[in-house]
Amino acid sequence: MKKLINEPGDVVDEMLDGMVAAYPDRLRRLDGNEVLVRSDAPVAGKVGIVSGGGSGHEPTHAGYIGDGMLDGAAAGEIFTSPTADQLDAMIQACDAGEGVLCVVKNYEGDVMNFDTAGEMAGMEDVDVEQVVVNDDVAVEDSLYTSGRRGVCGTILVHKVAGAKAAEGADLAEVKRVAEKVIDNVGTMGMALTSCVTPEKGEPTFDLGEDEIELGIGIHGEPGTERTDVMSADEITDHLTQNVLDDLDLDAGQEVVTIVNGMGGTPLSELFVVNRRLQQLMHDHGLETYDAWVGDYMTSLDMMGCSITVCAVDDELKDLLDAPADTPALKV
Amino acid sequence: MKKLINEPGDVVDEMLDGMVAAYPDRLRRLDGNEVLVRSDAPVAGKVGIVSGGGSGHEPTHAGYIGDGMLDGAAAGEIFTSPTADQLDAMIQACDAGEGVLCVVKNYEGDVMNFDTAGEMAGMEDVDVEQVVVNDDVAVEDSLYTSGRRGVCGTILVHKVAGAKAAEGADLAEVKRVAEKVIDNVGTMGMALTSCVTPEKGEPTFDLGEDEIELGIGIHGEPGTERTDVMSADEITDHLTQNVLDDLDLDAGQEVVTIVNGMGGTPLSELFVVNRRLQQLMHDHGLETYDAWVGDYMTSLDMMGCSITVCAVDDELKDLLDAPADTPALKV
Amino acid sequence: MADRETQRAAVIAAVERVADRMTAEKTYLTELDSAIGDADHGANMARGFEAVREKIADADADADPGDLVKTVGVTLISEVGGASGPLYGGSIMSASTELADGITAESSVAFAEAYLAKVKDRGGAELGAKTMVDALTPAVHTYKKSIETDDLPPLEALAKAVDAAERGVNYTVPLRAQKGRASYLGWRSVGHQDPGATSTLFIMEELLATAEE
Amino acid sequence: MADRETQRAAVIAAVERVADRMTAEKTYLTELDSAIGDADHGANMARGFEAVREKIADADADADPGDLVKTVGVTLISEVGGASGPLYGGSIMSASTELADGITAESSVAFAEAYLAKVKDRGGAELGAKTMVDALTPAVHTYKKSIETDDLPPLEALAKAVDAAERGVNYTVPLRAQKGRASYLGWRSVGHQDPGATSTLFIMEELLATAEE
Ligand SMILES: Nc1ncnc2c1ncn2[C@@H]1O[C@H](COP(=O)(O)OP(=O)(O)O)[C@@H](O)[C@H]1O
Ligand SMILES: Nc1ncnc2c1ncn2[C@@H]1O[C@H](COP(=O)(O)OP(=O)(O)O)[C@@H](O)[C@H]1O
Ligand SMILES: [Mg+2]
Ligand SMILES: [Mg+2]
Ligand SMILES: [Mg+2]
Ligand SMILES: [Mg+2]
Repeated sequence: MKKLINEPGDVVDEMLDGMVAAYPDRLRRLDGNEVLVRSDAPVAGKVGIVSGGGSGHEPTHAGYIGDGMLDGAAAGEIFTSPTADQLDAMIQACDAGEGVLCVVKNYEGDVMNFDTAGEMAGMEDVDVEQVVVNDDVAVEDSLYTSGRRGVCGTILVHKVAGAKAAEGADLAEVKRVAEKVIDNVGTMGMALTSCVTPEKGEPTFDLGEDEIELGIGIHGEPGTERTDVMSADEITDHLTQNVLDDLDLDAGQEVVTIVNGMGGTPLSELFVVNRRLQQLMHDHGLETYDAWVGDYMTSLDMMGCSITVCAVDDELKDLLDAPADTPALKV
Repeated sequence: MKKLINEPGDVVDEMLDGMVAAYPDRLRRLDGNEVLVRSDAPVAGKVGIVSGGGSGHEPTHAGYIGDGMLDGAAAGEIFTSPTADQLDAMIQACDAGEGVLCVVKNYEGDVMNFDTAGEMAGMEDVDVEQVVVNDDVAVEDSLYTSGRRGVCGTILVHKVAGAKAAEGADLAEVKRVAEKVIDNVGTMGMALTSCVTPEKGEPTFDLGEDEIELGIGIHGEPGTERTDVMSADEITDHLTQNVLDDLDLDAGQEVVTIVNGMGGTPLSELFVVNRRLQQLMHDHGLETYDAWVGDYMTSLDMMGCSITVCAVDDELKDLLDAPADTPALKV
Repeated sequence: MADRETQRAAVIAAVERVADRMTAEKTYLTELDSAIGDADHGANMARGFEAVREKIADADADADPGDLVKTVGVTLISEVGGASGPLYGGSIMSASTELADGITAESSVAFAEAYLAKVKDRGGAELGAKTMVDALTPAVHTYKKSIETDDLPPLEALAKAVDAAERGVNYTVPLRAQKGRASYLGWRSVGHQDPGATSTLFIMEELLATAEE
Repeated sequence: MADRETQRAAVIAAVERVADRMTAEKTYLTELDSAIGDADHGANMARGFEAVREKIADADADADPGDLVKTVGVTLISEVGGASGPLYGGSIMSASTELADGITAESSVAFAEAYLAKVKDRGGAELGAKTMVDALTPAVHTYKKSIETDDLPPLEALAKAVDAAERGVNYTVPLRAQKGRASYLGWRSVGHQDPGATSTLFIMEELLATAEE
């Protein structure tokens, strides 16, 4: 393994310091915590929006801190959700008295730690609400699984909730629009290669030169299915079909799409995927209102992509178009 | 080799279509050419700023098309500069009568093709000027080499020239500020891994598990030196020292820095590098006016980074801070 | 059972042993987590127990044995994260109240039961979901029965519990996961051993070794 | 030399041969360019001459041989890009004027000299800079001397020129590059064969084979 790191155990700490060094006017690190918040947090009169989870998904989460999106982001160890006390510190630092919405991705670790943190902050009289994003259509959602994962659709939840909060809406309203996104978004991902975590230093799973994984999450976990290599168009067809089957949209529906890179994929390839994705949207009679292409929610150096489709109405369109000023996303 | 592509020979064509599909309101493809221009090109009353070169550096070049930066970008085959007739078509499409500045990176292919294109457009009465960016301090600049390469510093030239043109300055003024950046910027890069071009399908150079390349360019060419693996801090020290030796700045000088990813590097690692870089700026008595971290000028899927330092005065600071609205950079 | 000082020393010795073991098994646990998870269980457990080792070394000399156990839980909560942090840490913390009056055969049964209940409550996993619950449940059942029904001495009861946990670990191999990250793999999780069940067994083995000393 | 139709046929046959050869050597040329460049010379040359093959097949039946050669140059300019596009294409285009009155022994010498001059002018490389100039120069010198001084028949002169080009290619190996991407490597470029010199040799070999037919 070769990486641009010093000690594997120091990556998260040094990354956070490096982020603050890049955006000293925007970001502040909570003393003794692996938590970044807006430098002006808590913002008076505004509901706080916080997120967090394991590291290794950059620019998620802290890259989305700023006007119109997040107030704080907690960074766990690589692929390990942050501890409840860190989350609690973040929630308290982002509460200006209007309450805090926690955007949680549906992983047991994240959910359990956010639950505990919510209880802890609640004891300090912070009004805490939680939404759980579970947009990964690759995972069967049943009583007998831990449910669908939260993946790239989370970015849209951050954007919409952040915009609503910036308007001055109250916690219940902010939560309502966040849930509207969650109800209307689906994602599926694939990997050409495994990622390599700094601690393990080797690929999490072995893939042959002729194999790819479909239905991966964002933690380097193997996918739901291993198949032979396919062309970009075939992969796009497969992912998109699964997402559309799940969403079951009417013709004429407006959508926002995301082609998300897993970290090690050249941007040129993501555009090759987007080309096909937009042909498919057209063939299905869907209207692309906006098409995002880039690295939004990554898995370290994994090569691969995910495709997200979110049905949008006028309210969501307005909130997605509302200004945002963060290191990773500016609208 | 596994890539998200269809046929290796179709990557550039499909990538360009995929970009237009992502930004239909912003970008337009010139008929029958591998050239993207602003959808409203030529912009009346404004000097046109164009760039171009081989593909494989995304978001360079077309990602920087938009208000305050480029009017057009020509995409050659992967790592192969565009042909003169494509460059000519681009120059003509971006000329509103105020002339066009070509931002060329110092490679013989780019320079020769832009020269020819400039002559061709000149015959159609377009006022064409050229600046040649050569910020790569790893290459000795002498009569006996083809001179220093143009690498990531080019982005700053795009930004500054684009901002000046947006102000309504004339061609000579726009060229002057572009050259001011060129005179004040230095870059050096390194690779942990080689990139894999779609055509070749294998690493351009072989690097052992314990080796890295220093002084690489952005075309997957081997570097000037191969060494044992080093830590992120050691690599940062080495690259920065070479750049600073070249620039020879006075204490107190304000600078803009870039930690640029080569395409396959996780963003987390770039922030680890930025942490050290900002310590070094501080140790050298330099004042970081702005620190950029991200993938600006890549080499496909190569893992590695480059470090750019540019000395800035009030004029350059204003131009860097001026608004820009492009897919890859918004200010 | 033993006096307060012996109990304190036993907790400290157990912590040392478990920390050593987790650090030694870091690669192996991560290997198991690579196959059906996200390759961090070894790092999580080692980081957690190394922190516990330090915290306990600094602990107040007149802290009760039960307080020490609580410190173990609290430290794991704030150092581990992930799913295993709240499951191990939260459950140890909450079950530690059963040891308020010292560590006896009875109170250790109560602790074990409370711990199991908390893990199941937090994580929502039933038996056979291919989680740490599969190792923990037979171990706790066996321990309780050995002490309360068979009147075995704690050391023997613990040895039997370890044996039961080991069966539980093996039992996870052929199951399809229903909870945790492994559940995302669907049928592909079958044939792999659960990391959390395995680390549960390792901890119990070290408790037994401590008791034997 | 031969009549206009034979000349036309010869140009077309040469284009076919060169295109076949470039496509066959694509991997090899790219291999050479990987070592000291950016791994695209094979793709560039193959793409370029495949385009030339098509263009020439579509060419006007009454185009002069010299026009056909010009078409080769123009097509390379607009299809190859990189450094080799303007160097090969631009120089062929500009030198093609020497063939306006047909392809004769004399006009072929004039073409060769004009072509070499243009390559050197465009690229600014002197002898020994480890570029195509190193293969081209001895080949053109030898060809000119063989025809003008030794009065050899063009076929023999061409054979000697190919031989000279081959020495030039071998000569590039031990040199340090001063132009082209290989110059970025500094001393590390020593010991590698220049791709452009090599493709120059291949083209000449195919011209010779065409002439022999
Ligand atoms: N809902 C749950 N109930 C019980 N145990 C669980 C649950 N989810 C996960 N586990 C246990 O946690 C282990 C994984 O821990 P770890 O890898 O440290 O956390 P994460 O899954 O967050 O990466 C699994 O092997 C399993 O035994
Ligand atoms: N300045 C120059 N003068 C003469 N030949 C050159 C010059 N620069 C490059 N070449 C030739 O071009 C070859 C490389 O061509 P190619 O790989 O197609 O273009 P690029 O270098 O743009 O990738 C080199 O091997 C060399 O022979
Ligand atoms: Mg984890
Ligand atoms: Mg090239
Ligand atoms: Mg895990
Ligand atoms: Mg080349």
